[in-house]
Amino acid sequence: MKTQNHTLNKGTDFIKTLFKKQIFIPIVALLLLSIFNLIVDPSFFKVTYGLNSNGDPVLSGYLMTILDYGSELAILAIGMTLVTAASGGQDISVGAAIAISGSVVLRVLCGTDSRPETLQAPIIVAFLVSCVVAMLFGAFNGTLVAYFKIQPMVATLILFTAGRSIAAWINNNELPIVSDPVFSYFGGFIPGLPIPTPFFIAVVCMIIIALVLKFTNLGLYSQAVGINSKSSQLNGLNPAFMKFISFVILGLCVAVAGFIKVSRLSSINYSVIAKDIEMDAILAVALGGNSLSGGKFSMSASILGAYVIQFLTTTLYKMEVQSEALSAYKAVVVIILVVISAPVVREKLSKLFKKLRPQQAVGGED
Amino acid sequence: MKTQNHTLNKGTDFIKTLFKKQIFIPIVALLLLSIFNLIVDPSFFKVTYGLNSNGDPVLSGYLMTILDYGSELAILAIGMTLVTAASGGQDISVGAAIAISGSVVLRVLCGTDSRPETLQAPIIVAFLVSCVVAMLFGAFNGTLVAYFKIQPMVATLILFTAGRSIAAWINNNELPIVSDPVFSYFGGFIPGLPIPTPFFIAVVCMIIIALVLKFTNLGLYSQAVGINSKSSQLNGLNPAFMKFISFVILGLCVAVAGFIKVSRLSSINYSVIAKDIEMDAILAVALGGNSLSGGKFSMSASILGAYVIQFLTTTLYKMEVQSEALSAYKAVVVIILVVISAPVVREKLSKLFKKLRPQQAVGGED
Amino acid sequence: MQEGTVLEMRNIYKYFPGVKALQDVDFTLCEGEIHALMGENGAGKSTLIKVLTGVYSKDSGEVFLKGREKAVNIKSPQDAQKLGISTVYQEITLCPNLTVAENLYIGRTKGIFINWKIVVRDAFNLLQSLGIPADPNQQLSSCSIAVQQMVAIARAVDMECKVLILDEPTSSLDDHEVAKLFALMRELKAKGVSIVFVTHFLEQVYEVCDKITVLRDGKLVGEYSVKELPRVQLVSKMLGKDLDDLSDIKSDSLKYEADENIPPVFEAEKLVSASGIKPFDFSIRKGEVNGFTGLLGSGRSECVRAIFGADKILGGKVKINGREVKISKPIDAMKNGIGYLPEDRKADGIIGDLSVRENIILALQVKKGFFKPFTKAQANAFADEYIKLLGIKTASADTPIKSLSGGNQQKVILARWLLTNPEYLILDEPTRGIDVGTKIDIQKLVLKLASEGMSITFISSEIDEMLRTCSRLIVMRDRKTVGELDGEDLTQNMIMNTIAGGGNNV
Amino acid sequence: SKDESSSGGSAKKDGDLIKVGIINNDPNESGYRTANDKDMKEKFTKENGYDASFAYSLKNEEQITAAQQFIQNGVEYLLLSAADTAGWDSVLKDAKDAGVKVILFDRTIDADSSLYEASIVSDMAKEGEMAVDWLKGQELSEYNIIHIQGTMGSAAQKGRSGALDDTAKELGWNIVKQQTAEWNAEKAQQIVQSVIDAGTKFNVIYAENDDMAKGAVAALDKANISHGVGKDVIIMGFDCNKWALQELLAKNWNYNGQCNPFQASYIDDIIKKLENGEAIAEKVVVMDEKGFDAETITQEDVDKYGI
Ligand SMILES: Nc1ncnc2c1ncn2[C@@H]1O[C@H](COP(=O)(O)OP(=O)(O)OP(=O)(O)O)[C@@H](O)[C@H]1O
Ligand SMILES: Nc1ncnc2c1ncn2[C@@H]1O[C@H](COP(=O)(O)OP(=O)(O)OP(=O)(O)O)[C@@H](O)[C@H]1O
Ligand SMILES: [Mg+2]
Ligand SMILES: [Mg+2]
Repeated sequence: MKTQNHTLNKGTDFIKTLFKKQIFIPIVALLLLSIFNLIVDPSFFKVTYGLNSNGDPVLSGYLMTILDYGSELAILAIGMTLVTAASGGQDISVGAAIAISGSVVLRVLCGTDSRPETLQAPIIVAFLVSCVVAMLFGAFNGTLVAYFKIQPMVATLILFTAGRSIAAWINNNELPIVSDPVFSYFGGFIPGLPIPTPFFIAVVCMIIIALVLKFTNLGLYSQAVGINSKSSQLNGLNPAFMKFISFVILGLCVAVAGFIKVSRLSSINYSVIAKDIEMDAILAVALGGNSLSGGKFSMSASILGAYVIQFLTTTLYKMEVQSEALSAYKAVVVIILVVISAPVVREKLSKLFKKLRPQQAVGGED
Repeated sequence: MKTQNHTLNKGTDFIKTLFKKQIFIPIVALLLLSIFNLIVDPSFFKVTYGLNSNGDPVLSGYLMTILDYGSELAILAIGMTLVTAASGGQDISVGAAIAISGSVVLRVLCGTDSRPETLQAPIIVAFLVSCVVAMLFGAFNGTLVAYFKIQPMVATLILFTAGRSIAAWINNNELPIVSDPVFSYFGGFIPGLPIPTPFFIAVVCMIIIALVLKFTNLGLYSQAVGINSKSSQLNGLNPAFMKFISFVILGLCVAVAGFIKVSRLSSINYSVIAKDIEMDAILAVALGGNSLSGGKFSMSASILGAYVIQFLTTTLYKMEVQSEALSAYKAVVVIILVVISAPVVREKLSKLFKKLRPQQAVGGED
Repeated sequence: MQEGTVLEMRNIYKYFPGVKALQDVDFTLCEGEIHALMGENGAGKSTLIKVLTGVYSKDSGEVFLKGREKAVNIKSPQDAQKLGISTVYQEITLCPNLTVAENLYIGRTKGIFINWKIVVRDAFNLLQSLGIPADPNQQLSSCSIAVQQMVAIARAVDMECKVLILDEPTSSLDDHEVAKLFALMRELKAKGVSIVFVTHFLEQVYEVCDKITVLRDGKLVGEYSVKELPRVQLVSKMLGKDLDDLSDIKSDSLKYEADENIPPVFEAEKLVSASGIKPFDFSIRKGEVNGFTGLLGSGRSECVRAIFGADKILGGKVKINGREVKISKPIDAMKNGIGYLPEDRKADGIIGDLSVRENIILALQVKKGFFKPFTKAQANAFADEYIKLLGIKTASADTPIKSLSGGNQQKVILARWLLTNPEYLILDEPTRGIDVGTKIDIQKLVLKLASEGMSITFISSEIDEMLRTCSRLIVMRDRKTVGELDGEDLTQNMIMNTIAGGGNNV
Repeated sequence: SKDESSSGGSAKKDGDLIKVGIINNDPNESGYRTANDKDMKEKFTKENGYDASFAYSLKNEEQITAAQQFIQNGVEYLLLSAADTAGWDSVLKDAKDAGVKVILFDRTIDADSSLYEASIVSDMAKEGEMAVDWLKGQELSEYNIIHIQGTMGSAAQKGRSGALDDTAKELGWNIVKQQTAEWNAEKAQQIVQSVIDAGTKFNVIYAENDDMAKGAVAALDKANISHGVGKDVIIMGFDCNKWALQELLAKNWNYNGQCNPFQASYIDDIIKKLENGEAIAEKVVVMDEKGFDAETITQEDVDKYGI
């Protein structure tokens, strides 16, 4: 009896824990979207193997598109989650900051000539310079938030509005185009590898953040600061510094995302590159079940949230939704997902589940 | 000795209290902007009296422009302050909601004909209908926030993205134009009155909200709910309902602002009407020294904040700021103002002030 | 600095707007001693500690530490920690959304790299060794206040420190826990750790402390050796006046004679709430003072929350004055003349940013209704009346309640409910963190109100206090009522027996 | 068309309907775009022999994604009004590989011209020149111009601003204010209001679209400044919205430049030719565009050219 109960409870417990876990939310969202697509058109899930215009093998299909285009968002979601946790607010300047760091990459690669024959600097140098620049801008936001105690949305507004002008200024308002094929690998495919490179980059970022969260106090500290900055100060933390550093880390994420973005087109358009991406990044954090007012977070839920958003976008494209309403549809679906996963509703669901198996549940408490 | 000290203390106290009062922030901002304008070009403050094209007397000049164009913002700031206080978040859909309610006004006035000779309904009816519609949309946002516990920025995102399409749909994508001159009074001048009507409307709104705050517990309740929703529930309040109602009130403010906006041009452009006004409204609340994470608020500071923002906008237009950078400049100035008025800096200032008059300060406490 | 001194604070001044919290205060702590810091609510004890640990910057004065020539400048709690000063602050300063283990180690793990497995294991051992009934992986907010307090203490004592500061650590602990804490303190003392101990419980001072420093109104009254300062004198030093004898306040208080034929003011049958409490019956008559007693976590608070409708009610019947009513949320209870002072003052009681005045009138205002706000004059009158009545120390009625001292915040919340003049008042740990003088005042007040016909449920972790005020006690264990004691049975022994399960009054 | 997404290739399925994928900007963006979209929707119907799918976005990336989708779905023609000039190379190459023919409308892109069959565009610079020539023809004693620009960097803004900038420099016209209102009437109103408040003299308002002209006029009306034919201030607008042409007819405004949104028939012609195997004479087709003067405009013009 005991042992039998045990295994039963394991299942019950697992689902119970899942109900409580944050990652439940994006998982349910993903399931719902998948089911929807399965019903409407199962070919959504078909992945085909073929050769691209250069004769290299590539995987293609909607799923690949999601992994590909969702990657920048996933990378941004990492930083945005930390900023949200520590500062209790969001950075609305990430789109503009991507424009800046992308512009820096092109500037370093192209030098003063906007359409150079050869690269003026190694790609890695360009990337590193853009990292430094993006982190400096992150530090600027972070200083306003952490040391001047300005609310994040207001503080980052400055870069949000000024960023794209700065990006244009970096390249003298010109539109540099990089012709080096290697540069385009980062936003496309590395010859021989059939998986889109942005996804690789995103995976690398995820591994790094996972290691950082596992082996350092970053996660704990930023949550503590976000939950109660006063008490965490009394406990010997430095809340201002934690907030500051979270913006710097977001800066790094921005640099990576910006690098992918410019590599995709080998060029840049200052006014539209990564437009509205801040909204998607914030949504990813929210869809991950994280409170936008800071505190506890789940990084994996945020990242999954980012891919769910891309999944949704791709689905909507595929559905040929009355397109002017696309973003409205997107918002509606996100809201529905968030409602379904709202604590109130989740509790109800969890109770319902309990009721369905009253015996086991009671037995489990013995 | 005592009496002498007394008068001195009064001054000291007054300034001390001012330092602590929230309204200090927008007042300082206003002073700084005024000083700047005085130095650059004192004619900024010139108000002239003249006759307009209909031969009616009007006052004109930059100051009038500020009172005129700042009014929608001031009206919105009223609702936004309440929403911020009660829910600890902001409604980012006000611009889109203005498009909707403006569209409703025109729809009622014009009927199915987009360019009618005569009005199809009295203006007051159109206004009331738009109030109802805007409050319904407010209630929609409020329900998501209060009862489904979705974070305000995410919840209002839905209307933010869908609103302008809804607005266009209300008028079958047509652009109605009202030719009745009376309708344009609300966004212009009432014949005989030299002060812009929007300012009158704003003043009426301010009086109403002042009365409401005085003769009901709206202020106390929404602050209590915003500060500590758990303990206010134990004191018999209904936090969810307070949040809900604050969104409905914001809906009403949106209707009034939308009415003025469509009256200004006697027409509407769905995609640009009241564009980015949500940002300005949020800034007004922040500039009023209110915490964007809810709780205590000062309505007068918010309203003054709204006019300060318009002051700034007008100043920038006047300065012929490199036009694409206008909003960036605006953000920079707002940030500077907020930094100057940040608690950290304010404390420093207040300490400095104390040091300058150490005798009186100590004496004053005897 | 003298030989054997670990810490010395000299001529400390600290002003808050409108409050002179500390004026010319000296404090000396010697090696291996337990030093009590005593004073009324708002005397400046917590402020002195916060100045010492760098939470507040002092306006003037100097702090010396052993082994340092010059005065040290402690700018932040981190600095203090680094200098070997470990602190448990009065308001629990842990993060409710983090787990117990995380709370135990946050801010004090060395280096940037950590291994969570080891941390959890260490946490488990630490909790075990101190006998704290909590799981390292449990979320802190799901622990009762007492456990939270124990966790905070565990965290502080686990640090390698030379000076340990405990600001009212025992305010929500019961005797058992207190005994454990004292054993621990003695152990540390033997190791040479110096301890600063703030409390309002005189017995505790005489039990463990070596020296006492008394503050009054932000000024130093003096430093005394425990042996040389009898209780009565200590109290008079704290209050600045003599206090009538504490004992026997019950016997000479008036007794309201309830008519047995009138139905109880409040009666609950098989009441059960979503918090997990077992269905219970309960009733209280007009003018009666009764109480719930039991160990920590026995469900006392949950019972009264159910009565007030603060938790979701799942079943049961409620009668007020014999008439059946439905109480599903606090406002229903309030409308039926019930008042409830919650135990967790910070989370459930105060509305931090609002002024003292607004906090006082809030409940009455809500009862009165949305469209009938009090005028400024009325609100001021109410606030002033109760500030005076309870001796609330505040710069003005406009001061935000969060800047009051802990005890004074408690008084404000008490004032809030007294103001509503309820027929039935529930007080969950109303004297927590309240100084001796006021505590007696509150007990007297309770009895006086009862004699005027108010029914009161009084919950306290101090059995003494319960015995003094209550005429009937309901004993709880494991979220069940397990007994009821009244009349002759109301003795310390009997209660302890029943709590422990030996009682026969089930 | 949804269920064919897996079929690939360019095989015809729906009888002899020609499968086209149309990628456009958001029709809510402006009256111009609304008219343009309406025109496309009216032309590319089943009755006219087309099976059309539409996708809208103001974002290049989303447009590119949509293009990839259309290619996957096996359209025969891809009609494209790009949000952005750059970034189209690879997707157009893919289109070429898949045998999809690309026709650009309204906007050109920065890609090799072998990647598309034709490009149907407005010549914004020419529109600007026509307007500025008309202004020159007014022979005012002095020119004090308020220049209200569209969103900076857009083709329309560049073309229309360029012409005015050049001529102003050349002839010494005085531009008293040059600022972007981002196609927004309210902003235009504030810009003009600010000039009025400053007391600066002006006699021409050159607004780069009708909405902004309307905002400018609202500010003038408020301040008792007459405008229109024979009045104090000349009002110039672009796009030929019906209501704007009516203002012209009423002589409240002076000039309106057309920006022809009706590209569908041009595209239709080209597709017909391609289907018949004919060659396209010119890769870049510039549409005819007019400018209207308040003195000469007629009701027929309003009905015919108003959008
Ligand atoms: N942050 C603050 N702002 C303003 N006044 C303060 C602040 N903190 C404390 N005070 C005031 O300083 C005085 C001393 O408070 P403190 O907290 O030190 O008292 P305490 O002796 O610890 O009292 P208790 O026994 O109630 O905890 C009180 O009058 C209190 O109102
Ligand atoms: N929100 C909650 N979530 C989970 N468990 C809770 C919650 N609140 C209380 N509990 C648990 O319920 C039990 C009873 O708590 P309750 O506060 O009623 O005890 P108590 O007798 O009042 O003790 P105390 O002296 O600590 O106040 C405790 O074990 C506590 O951990
Ligand atoms: Mg204290
Ligand atoms: Mg309790």
